[in-house]
Amino acid sequence: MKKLINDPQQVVAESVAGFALAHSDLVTMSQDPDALFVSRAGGAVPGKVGLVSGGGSGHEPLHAGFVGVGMLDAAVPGAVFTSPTPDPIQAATKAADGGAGVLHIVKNYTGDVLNFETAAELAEMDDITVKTVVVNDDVAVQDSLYTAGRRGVAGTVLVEKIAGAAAERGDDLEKVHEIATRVNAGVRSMGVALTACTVPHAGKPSFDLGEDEIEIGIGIHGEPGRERIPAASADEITGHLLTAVADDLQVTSGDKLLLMVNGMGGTPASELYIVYGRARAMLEERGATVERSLVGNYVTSLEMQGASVTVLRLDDELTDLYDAPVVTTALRWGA
Amino acid sequence: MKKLINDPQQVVAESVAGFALAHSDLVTMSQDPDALFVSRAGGAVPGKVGLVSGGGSGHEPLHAGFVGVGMLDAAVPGAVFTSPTPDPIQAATKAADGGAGVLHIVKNYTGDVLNFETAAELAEMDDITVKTVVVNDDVAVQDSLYTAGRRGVAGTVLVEKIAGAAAERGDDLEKVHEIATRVNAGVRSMGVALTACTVPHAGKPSFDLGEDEIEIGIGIHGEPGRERIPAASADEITGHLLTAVADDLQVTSGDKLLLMVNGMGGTPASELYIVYGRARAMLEERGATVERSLVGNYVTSLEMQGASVTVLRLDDELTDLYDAPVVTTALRWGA
Amino acid sequence: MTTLDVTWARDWVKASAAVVAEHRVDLIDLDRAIGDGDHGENLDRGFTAVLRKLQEAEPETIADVFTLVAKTLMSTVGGAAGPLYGTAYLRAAKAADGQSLDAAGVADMLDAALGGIVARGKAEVGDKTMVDAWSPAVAAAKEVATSGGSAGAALAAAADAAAQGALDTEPLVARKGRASYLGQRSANHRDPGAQSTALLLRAAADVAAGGRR
Amino acid sequence: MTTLDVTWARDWVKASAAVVAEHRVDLIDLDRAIGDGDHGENLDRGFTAVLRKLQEAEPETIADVFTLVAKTLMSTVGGAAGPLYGTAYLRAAKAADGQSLDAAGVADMLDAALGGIVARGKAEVGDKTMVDAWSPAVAAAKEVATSGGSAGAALAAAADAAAQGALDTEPLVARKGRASYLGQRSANHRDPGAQSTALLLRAAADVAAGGRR
Ligand SMILES: Nc1ncnc2c1ncn2[C@@H]1O[C@H](COP(=O)(O)OP(=O)(O)O)[C@@H](O)[C@H]1O
Ligand SMILES: Nc1ncnc2c1ncn2[C@@H]1O[C@H](COP(=O)(O)OP(=O)(O)O)[C@@H](O)[C@H]1O
Ligand SMILES: [Mg+2]
Ligand SMILES: [Mg+2]
Ligand SMILES: [Mg+2]
Ligand SMILES: [Mg+2]
Repeated sequence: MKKLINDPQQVVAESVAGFALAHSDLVTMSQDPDALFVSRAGGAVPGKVGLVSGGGSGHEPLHAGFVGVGMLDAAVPGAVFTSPTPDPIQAATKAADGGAGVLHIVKNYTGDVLNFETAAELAEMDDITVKTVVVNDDVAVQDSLYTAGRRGVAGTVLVEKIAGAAAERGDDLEKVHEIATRVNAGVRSMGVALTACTVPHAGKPSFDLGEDEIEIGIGIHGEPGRERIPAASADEITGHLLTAVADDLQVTSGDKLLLMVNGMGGTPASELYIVYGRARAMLEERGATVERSLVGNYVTSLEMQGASVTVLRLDDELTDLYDAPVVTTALRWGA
Repeated sequence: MKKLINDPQQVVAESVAGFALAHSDLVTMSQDPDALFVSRAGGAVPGKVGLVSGGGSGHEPLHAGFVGVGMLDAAVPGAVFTSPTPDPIQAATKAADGGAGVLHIVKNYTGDVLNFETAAELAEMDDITVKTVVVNDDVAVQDSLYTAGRRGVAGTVLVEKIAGAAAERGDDLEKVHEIATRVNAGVRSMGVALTACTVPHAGKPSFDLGEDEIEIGIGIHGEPGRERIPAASADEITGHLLTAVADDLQVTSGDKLLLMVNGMGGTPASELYIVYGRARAMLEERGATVERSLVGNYVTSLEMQGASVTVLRLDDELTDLYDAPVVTTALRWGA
Repeated sequence: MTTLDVTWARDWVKASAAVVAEHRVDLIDLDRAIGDGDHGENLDRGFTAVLRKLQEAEPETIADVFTLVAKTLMSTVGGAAGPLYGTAYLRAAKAADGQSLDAAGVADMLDAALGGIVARGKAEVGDKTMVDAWSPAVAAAKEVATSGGSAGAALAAAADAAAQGALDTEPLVARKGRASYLGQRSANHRDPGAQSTALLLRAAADVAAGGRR
Repeated sequence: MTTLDVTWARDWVKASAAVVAEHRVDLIDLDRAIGDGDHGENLDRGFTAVLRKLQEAEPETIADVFTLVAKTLMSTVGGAAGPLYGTAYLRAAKAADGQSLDAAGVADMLDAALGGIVARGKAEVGDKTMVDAWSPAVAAAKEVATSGGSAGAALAAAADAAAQGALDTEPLVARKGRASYLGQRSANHRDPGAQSTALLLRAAADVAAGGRR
């Protein structure tokens, strides 16, 4: 394991500190190291619904990279690939509350759901109204009442962006929650890994993959995927991912879509654009149009090589909210 | 070699095509595949000095990611790690010319310099005035009259950003060239590789590095570095890089600086921020202040793991130009 | 010993920290195979904090010891295991409100812990989670209590049953937690949370038997 | 053969394309060691294009053949080698303006090519570049011409000298091109451009001797 780190136990603390220093115009870091979170510079916006997200670290820029005007009010980084505990979530919720309540945006993992649940209870005791949206866009996982259900992956960024814009334009908690739920209902993702990643404190790759194998249906925590197949061309791999996503979303002729190709951290941008080109052609073959595009490293798994494909069905309101100004370190336009 | 590609020979063509599709609001791609370049959507701006850069591919987002308002007018991607030939550079120069002449921003490699030189001659035959700035910020390489001199690396982004802002505010070619030269004179960089990268058509890693070794003073083309040392902590490695950079730039108390920590493509953002934190502390120990910061993957070497540290000495004019609006796919603010 | 007191509770916590540190890498490896490779790290971080807190606080009752463990795990572990173990110890604290525990008290305490885990995680036996270790452990302790055995014997039986339960998770296909994402591929691996449960209950029994402190 | 005509020139180009394709990986490996690993790929891309152009254009003079090579390499190779080889062939075309080349003509042609490389790249002998192969090649061809040898003999001598020159780059520390960034670490490796020069001149001699076409 070769990494640009010092103490494996201090990776999150040191990197969040560097992040906060580098972007002090946009964010501030909490002072209490036992309740680490990142929030908007300037604090909660009075009267605006606050947006809080968080989860295990190692997915940067998710979530701290999306703190700022038009998106999140606070982000809570846990240990690498481990959901944060309730205390910092509670503290972040307090910091994000402008009096209009707070939306928790939670990726659907048992740990994240349980810890945010407890934090929400604690926040209610502070008289903060909390609503929660649980993002579950990963079609690699069979959804069922009897399982933990689908995971939340790259679609989370779109929930955060669009709900963030709704809050910014003044929607109330009810409406912001409705918008977030709508985005989650219309977004699907699936990923592939060409290599595993190595969690600093584990010191070993999260799984072993042969030189000629890839994992289809990977999560974002270095979990193995749905199936292991022989290495294939970008077009073939994209075919697997896009077909699963578009089938599940029932993409049909006339649909207006947002296409996101997300890098897992170690894949060159050039490769993401090759995937994008193929995915877009496949959507157009179905008669849909790609109205908005997002290509880059947004929800990563440390240095994993691989990518995920996300498709969101747009309507006019969602498109307007997506286009609305956003000023964060990782997503920035219109202002 | 596992990559998200189809035909190794088509990597550049396919990925540039995907890029142009995904960002058709900002850029357009040339139609002639033998003269491939990316230019601003909307074409040359009449009366504005045009900025053209280019070089081997594999460094994305450099250069095409910096095409747009306030930065480049056109970018010319060569084969992976191979400077483009004169024809597409000439064509891009023509496309970028708004009647006020064109600045070529060239990284100091023999191939880049020679091909841009020829292209400039060809452009002059089309009655376009061309001036050239050769970027050479890499302190890993000894500068001398008798060698090829220092390489151009991550500092190129700052030259492109700041000269681009000068052109956008209406400076003439003479002045834009002067600004670009000033930035180049005040910027220094040095990099480290934890792993090599693999050029698609070569199919093998660009060099072999043991599990406990790192390369200090790496270039951006998978070239081996100045020295190979045992793997070390982020603080130690940052110490090597920052000391070399700051010594060469003669950073002293009271200096106002821009600090850039650039990822080589395969390094998690969290690690870049750890490096940033240490580099910043070291600059502050010298009595300098870090006024602006840029952290991320800007000048990469495919999927190489590693980072580079860049320091630019700021003055008021350069700071204003750096802060000026920029609307490109990779750098965007103020508009 | 026929009953267990606060000394046992404190020693169990110390032994838990030791056993988790010792098996940190094993638990990480189990979690790497069908999860995200952090279970050993998470529990180690948690019990290291618990140990520190225990020294500072010196709790005087079994309930206070368990409450301290609950709160500390809840606020330091994160992930799925943090809230689940946290709730388990919290419910155990409520159940163990006297000065000492006999076999029936042990069984009630374990049953309460299991109830907390199920309340939070909604897993059933056979879902390939820590419930598959806790559930037989509770049954075994109850049996000892019914047949008039000692508190130590109840813990020993619970530990044995939990170990067997952890082993029995191997063929299962996970339906809860992170391993459920793997579907069929989760079979032929032991569940890390069931394994850590077995380790913790073994430590409890060992300490009760005077073997480990 | 005492003189060389356009057929030789055309065959040399074909043989060059073949030899470059054959040694593509060797040249990549040399360039991986002290450069960026693209020299074999660059030349292969270039000569593949040259071959296609040659079939379309059917040039009728040596000069036209070389001009076609020059322009095609210039517009397809890129990197350092593209402009350097491009200029070399352009100057060679200017020097070879008759219908045929004798030994003196060969020496002049090679000398012109070298002149072009130096004009663009400013390297001197000993800088560990292709100049270290071209320079002894020119001297050897001149010697054959002075002593009354054939054009083929001049090329053979040039090829031998270039091969030796390429070999002699191994101990050198690079002062020009990408290898110069390595400083001392560039020693003990052969320069890829010197090696490709040796291969191309060997092909020229082989074709002249009737051995390769
Ligand atoms: N719904 C659940 N009910 C009971 N136990 C669960 C549940 N989900 C997960 N677990 C347990 O948690 C363990 C994983 O813990 P850990 O690795 O620390 O958390 P995470 O899965 O968040 O990384 C699993 O091995 C399993 O025993
Ligand atoms: N200034 C120079 N003069 C002469 N030859 C040079 C010079 N710079 C580089 N070369 C030659 O070019 C070769 C490298 O070519 P190539 O790998 O195709 O280009 P690049 O270095 O741009 O990747 C070197 O091996 C060397 O022989
Ligand atoms: Mg986890
Ligand atoms: Mg090259
Ligand atoms: Mg885990
Ligand atoms: Mg090369």
